Amino acid sequence: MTKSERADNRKLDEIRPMKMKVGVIKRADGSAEVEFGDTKVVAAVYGPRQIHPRHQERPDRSVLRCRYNMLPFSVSDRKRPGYDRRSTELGKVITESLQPALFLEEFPKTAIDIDMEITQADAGTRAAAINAASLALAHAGIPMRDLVTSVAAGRANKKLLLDMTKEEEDAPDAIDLPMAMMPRTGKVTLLQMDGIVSPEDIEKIVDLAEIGCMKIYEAQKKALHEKYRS
Amino acid sequence: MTKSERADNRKLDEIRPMKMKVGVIKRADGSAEVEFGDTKVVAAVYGPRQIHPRHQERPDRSVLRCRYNMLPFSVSDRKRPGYDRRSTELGKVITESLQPALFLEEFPKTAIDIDMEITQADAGTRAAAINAASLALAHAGIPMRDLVTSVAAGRANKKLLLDMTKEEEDAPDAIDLPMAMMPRTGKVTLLQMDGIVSPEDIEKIVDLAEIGCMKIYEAQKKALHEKYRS
Amino acid sequence: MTKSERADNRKLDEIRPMKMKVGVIKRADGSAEVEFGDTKVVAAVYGPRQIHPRHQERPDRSVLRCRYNMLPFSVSDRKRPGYDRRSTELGKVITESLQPALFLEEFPKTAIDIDMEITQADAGTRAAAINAASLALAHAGIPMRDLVTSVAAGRANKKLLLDMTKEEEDAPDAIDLPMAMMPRTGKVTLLQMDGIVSPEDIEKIVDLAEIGCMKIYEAQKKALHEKYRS
Amino acid sequence: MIMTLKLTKEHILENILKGKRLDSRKLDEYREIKIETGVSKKAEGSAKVTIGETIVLAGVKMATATPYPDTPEEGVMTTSAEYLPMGAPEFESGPPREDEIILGRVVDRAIRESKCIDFKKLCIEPKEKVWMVFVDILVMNHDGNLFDACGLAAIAALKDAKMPTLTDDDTIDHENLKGSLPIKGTPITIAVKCYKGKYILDTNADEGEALTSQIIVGSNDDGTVSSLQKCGTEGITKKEIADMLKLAVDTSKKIRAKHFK
Amino acid sequence: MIMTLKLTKEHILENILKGKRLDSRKLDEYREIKIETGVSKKAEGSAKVTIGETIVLAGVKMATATPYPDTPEEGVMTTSAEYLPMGAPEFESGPPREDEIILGRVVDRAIRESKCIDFKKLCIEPKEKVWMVFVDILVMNHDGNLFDACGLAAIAALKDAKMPTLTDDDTIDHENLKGSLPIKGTPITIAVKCYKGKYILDTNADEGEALTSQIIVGSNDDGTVSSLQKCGTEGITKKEIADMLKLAVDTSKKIRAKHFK
Amino acid sequence: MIMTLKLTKEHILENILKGKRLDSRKLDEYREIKIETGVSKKAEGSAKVTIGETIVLAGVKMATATPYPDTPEEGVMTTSAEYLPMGAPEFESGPPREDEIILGRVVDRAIRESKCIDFKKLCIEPKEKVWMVFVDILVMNHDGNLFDACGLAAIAALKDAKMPTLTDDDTIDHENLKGSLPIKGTPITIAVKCYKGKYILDTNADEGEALTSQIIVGSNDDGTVSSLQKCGTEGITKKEIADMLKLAVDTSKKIRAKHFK
Repeated sequence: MTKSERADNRKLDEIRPMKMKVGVIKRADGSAEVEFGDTKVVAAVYGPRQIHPRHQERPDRSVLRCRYNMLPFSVSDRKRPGYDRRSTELGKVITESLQPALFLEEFPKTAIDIDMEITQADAGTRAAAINAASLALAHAGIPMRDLVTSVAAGRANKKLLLDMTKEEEDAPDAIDLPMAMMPRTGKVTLLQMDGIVSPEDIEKIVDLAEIGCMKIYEAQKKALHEKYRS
Repeated sequence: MTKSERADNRKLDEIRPMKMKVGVIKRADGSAEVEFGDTKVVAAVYGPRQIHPRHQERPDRSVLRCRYNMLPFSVSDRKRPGYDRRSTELGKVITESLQPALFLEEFPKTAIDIDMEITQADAGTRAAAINAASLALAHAGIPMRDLVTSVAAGRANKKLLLDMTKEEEDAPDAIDLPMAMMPRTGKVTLLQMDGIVSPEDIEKIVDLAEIGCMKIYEAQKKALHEKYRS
Repeated sequence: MTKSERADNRKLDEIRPMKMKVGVIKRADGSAEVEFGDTKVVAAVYGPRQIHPRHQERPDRSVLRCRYNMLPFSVSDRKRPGYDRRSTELGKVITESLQPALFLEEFPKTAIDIDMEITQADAGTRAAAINAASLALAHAGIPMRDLVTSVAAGRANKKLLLDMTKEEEDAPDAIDLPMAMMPRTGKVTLLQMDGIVSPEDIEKIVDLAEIGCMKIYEAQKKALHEKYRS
Repeated sequence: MIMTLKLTKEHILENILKGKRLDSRKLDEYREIKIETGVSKKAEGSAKVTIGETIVLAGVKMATATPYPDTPEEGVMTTSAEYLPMGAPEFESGPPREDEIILGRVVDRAIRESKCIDFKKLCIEPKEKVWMVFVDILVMNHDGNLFDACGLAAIAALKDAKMPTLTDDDTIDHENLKGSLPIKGTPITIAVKCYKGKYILDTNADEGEALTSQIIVGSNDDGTVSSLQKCGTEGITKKEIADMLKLAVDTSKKIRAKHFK
Repeated sequence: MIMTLKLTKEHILENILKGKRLDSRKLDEYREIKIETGVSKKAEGSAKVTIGETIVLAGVKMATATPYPDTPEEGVMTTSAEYLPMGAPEFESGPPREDEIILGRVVDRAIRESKCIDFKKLCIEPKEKVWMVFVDILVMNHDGNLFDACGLAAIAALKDAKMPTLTDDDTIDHENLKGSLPIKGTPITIAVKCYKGKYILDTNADEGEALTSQIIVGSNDDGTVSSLQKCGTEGITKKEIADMLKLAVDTSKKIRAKHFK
Repeated sequence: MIMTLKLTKEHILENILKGKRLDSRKLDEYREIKIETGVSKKAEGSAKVTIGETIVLAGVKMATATPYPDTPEEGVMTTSAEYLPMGAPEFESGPPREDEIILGRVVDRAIRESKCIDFKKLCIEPKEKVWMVFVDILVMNHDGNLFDACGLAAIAALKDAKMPTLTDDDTIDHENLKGSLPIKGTPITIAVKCYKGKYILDTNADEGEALTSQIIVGSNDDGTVSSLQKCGTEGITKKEIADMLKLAVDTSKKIRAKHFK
């Protein structure tokens, strides 16, 4: 088997075809749509703005609130609308992945709200959501230390792979490691993993994910330039 | 078939036997019980009064809040207590049907609450509820431009009918058009319809409903006089 | 049959083996663990403390709030977490059983919160919970008129019994009467009963429960002394 | 109707110590009780109970259900009480409040524990299908003594109820009713309030605010008691318990004799 | 987009009386309507509708279910509309609000009452198993006229939908699709607003705040009407009803001709 | 126990930079760990874990359920963690909070992904009926390091559990237990906190407030890792990840050797 032998003919370290578009939701302060293969997400930012309910207000900083939501028809078996434990968890880890890039202390007593809607789900939805949210924050003009960029890497059928598809995730030996980072400093802001693997292989997969993040970083910057050129 | 041939021997433009009684709930500021055939409803008004939760308060007017609720045993298959989408919708359209008759701007920062409880349901519950609510508002001494009066008209078995029964509503060609109006000005304040019909027939059915409203208006005024005579 | 003939060889007026331990939850202001046979409960007190939500605040007294909760694995068929009607009722009657012993008017605008968790359930859980709560209140240093002490008495297989087991409660003629009292004044603060019985027998069962309460009172005082001796 | 002033409360209590009530009733005297049955045609059984200005509606509906595994040959009953928002200015719609839950559960136990319903006769097919009896009680106007009113409405509605039938394809025919529910006897719930050695029956809304200590007793035709519940934040003595029990049982007999022949 | 000043509202209304709109449209003139189908691969059918800056997504998913006892040989449909938090600063996630419920129910009735779906053909086995059609409509950007946008998105998604198949062991195969849903005709929902004798179509968000009285009309290919709903807190006359009905039916014909050949 | 002053936080952090802790432990030193099993007789399996003053209870209950369509021959497990109101002054009962959900899900994944449970052996009848394993974890006293405590309690309760049996008429007999759950190996969850190049294990409640950045590692008997989760609002470097992974795996080995022979 050659390196290029994945079901969709990608190389092992190749990301699915990406599309990124900034400024898709007019009412929002910032927004972006991101596609990775068959995964699609729209993210929109409101804020910094007054916070409701008021008891969530913090005197010394803005509160970042992220909603991750799958549309009912974004998956094969309809997803009942409303929060579930998975989306609550993802909202929290995505918040923590973006927060290191923001200067929340500059906007005390406010909220920054990010709504991420998965319109089509085929693996890698949390990474796509983070990339879209990061673009939406930049589009909203909210000051950032760096863009946050995210991708999953992992293993399937004994090969280490970047940006796995749903099919690859279903391999018997699959491991899936979604990661987010701020490319300028190399700081990792999201790291999760499922599946049995040696600590050494984790390091290799983290390296692979870092390569992916760098490519996505370029695509994000390009999408922002396109927005502002036009 | 002659005009009078309905299953219950009514004429096409005849309303089911009505009963209206004002002042049935002592704790309330105003109340009324209304029956149309086998449909029975009790309505009671509290207000203008302080509003809870406070964030619903409006600085320039009173907030009218209507609850439409079917008792669990008012229908053949027990209705689970609690709100459902239908009762939420009806609460809203009934609010909108009564509001044009009120001077809400005269009672800023207050609520006017109307509770309508269907104790027995056999078609025409929303019309009966509006008629009862209107009487309860008058009984509470809340100033009104006019009583609001309501009835459903429609079609069954190719005939245009006033105040249909559940049986008539189940005809294969049935259409049902509940309407409310303020008789003095002829302004329609509620209009809904289900079922396939030509625009021309809609106009005829609206005319029929208007005739019904006028009859009900007389009955409402009589019920109020009886209350205040006694 | 002799008096000692119960399935577990207890006498009719004998309480199951008791264990009481004060000070088991370090973060709480007061706590206790109580066992009656196979029934186990942990109670912990927080307060008097600021009350949330604030609208529950009373200007002239503290608000006593009791939560009675069975852990999911405390019963044979797993209990779904979350409130149900039974636990809501028990929270209320336990609150009313403890309140007469407290000087709530001395702590205006505060809450005293008691959390009772049933870790193993085999009849008599509400009595065990009251005994534990009472110890936890004393341990928290909250002033009390008296300890509240509780036990169930009842009837099974034509015999009047103290502190019935689950098995005894399932007898066809079973009646179960949980009671709580303040032993110093003899005032009864909780009284419930299920099962068909004559008023005369109720009086006998109440007498039996009173005997039980006196024994438990001694055990409670001993547990408190042990805590403070050590 | 409800005077919220503290004065009212003190006034009520002072009078009770003298054996008097503001509406000039005796301490153990009821307001007029009216029980109407068959008040809702869609219900299998229904009753409207008024005690003074208090109005309560109860309705019985039946459905089929799977029996509980531990009683595979018995039907089931569920009773609940709800305060309608119209019933008093302080009622608001929302999730069931503690008071409503206790009201429903006390009435439920009085009926259930009296064993007046033969649940075995509500079995359709063992382990598979039994009748489920829903008793819904609604407080339409609250002027006190809800325990008595709801208890009376529940048992009156159950006694009024007719059994629906099953069609050939096992759906329920609520129009075609046949025979009564299998009920024997008339359990009755009586709330007795106490205040410094005085026992008071049928308190109105103002009195109910002033007097919170009470026991609620469910008792039967033969004078036995089948449920008991103390409510309120004050302790009571054993003597008071015995006195109140007796008063409740005697009162239930009078009401039973007058309203359920 | 939304100017909340009172001035804006008055300015809008003054202009409408002169037959003018702030964006220089005629009173009955629509912004550009775009309908894209097949926008979500995982859905059985999907559509994205934009009217000006308003963006709405609808998706159809199918599942199997037990039929209702009174229609044992018919499939079922359920339609709901939701405001996504991204759609406007004032939207927040949480339990469905009145406006969302009414939006979903009005669109549902326009489709259901037109009888365009042959629910008999959605029966798999009488009494046992039928297809359940979920139509989920999401408001992604709210710049007014949600009734028209959601109605168009729902019917476009339904017409786009393909039937999933059942595997041998009765699970649903969402990959292996076969044939369209049994739909005939194209019911279309049009909201007509009125203000002092003027009738206005396709209001944007600012206009929608200023103009609340409206009727929403669901009408069909043959010019019949199958649903009607008045919204708003002002009364309207019979003549206005007739005029608005006619305007809605005519408008639906134009839209149908242009967007659903 | 929790000193909320900012001073405390700064004091803790300053000491950690010097390799010291306020309770004079080393940075990688644990408080005493105690694991008791069989603590609740009604549970199929149970464990109480104390780490210093932190107390956590876990219980295993089993029920029968229909398998998921995509794994028709496998049993299912569901794990959840809850903060009891008694556990800390800031805990309040109510809907599950983010922290509880993440706690439950991280522990669940550490066990599930290690594949230590042979879910195939929990099948009763393919497609029809399988065993469902509920693992409920309750925080009774919170003095930090809940991830380690809950992970230990969950796996200890699972290893303590006995299988209930099915009676002839297919109800579950919770008294008549037979054999252990099909579990191989002992996955262990370790949280490693980091602060400016220092790695800290087993933080107490005060330390946990001061130190939020951490990774939680689930690892197995053979030194492999099966779950990983970063928490906290600061970024970490690749080198830190590698160091913390190694520390977690080594620590899990020591705990496994000492407490699970």
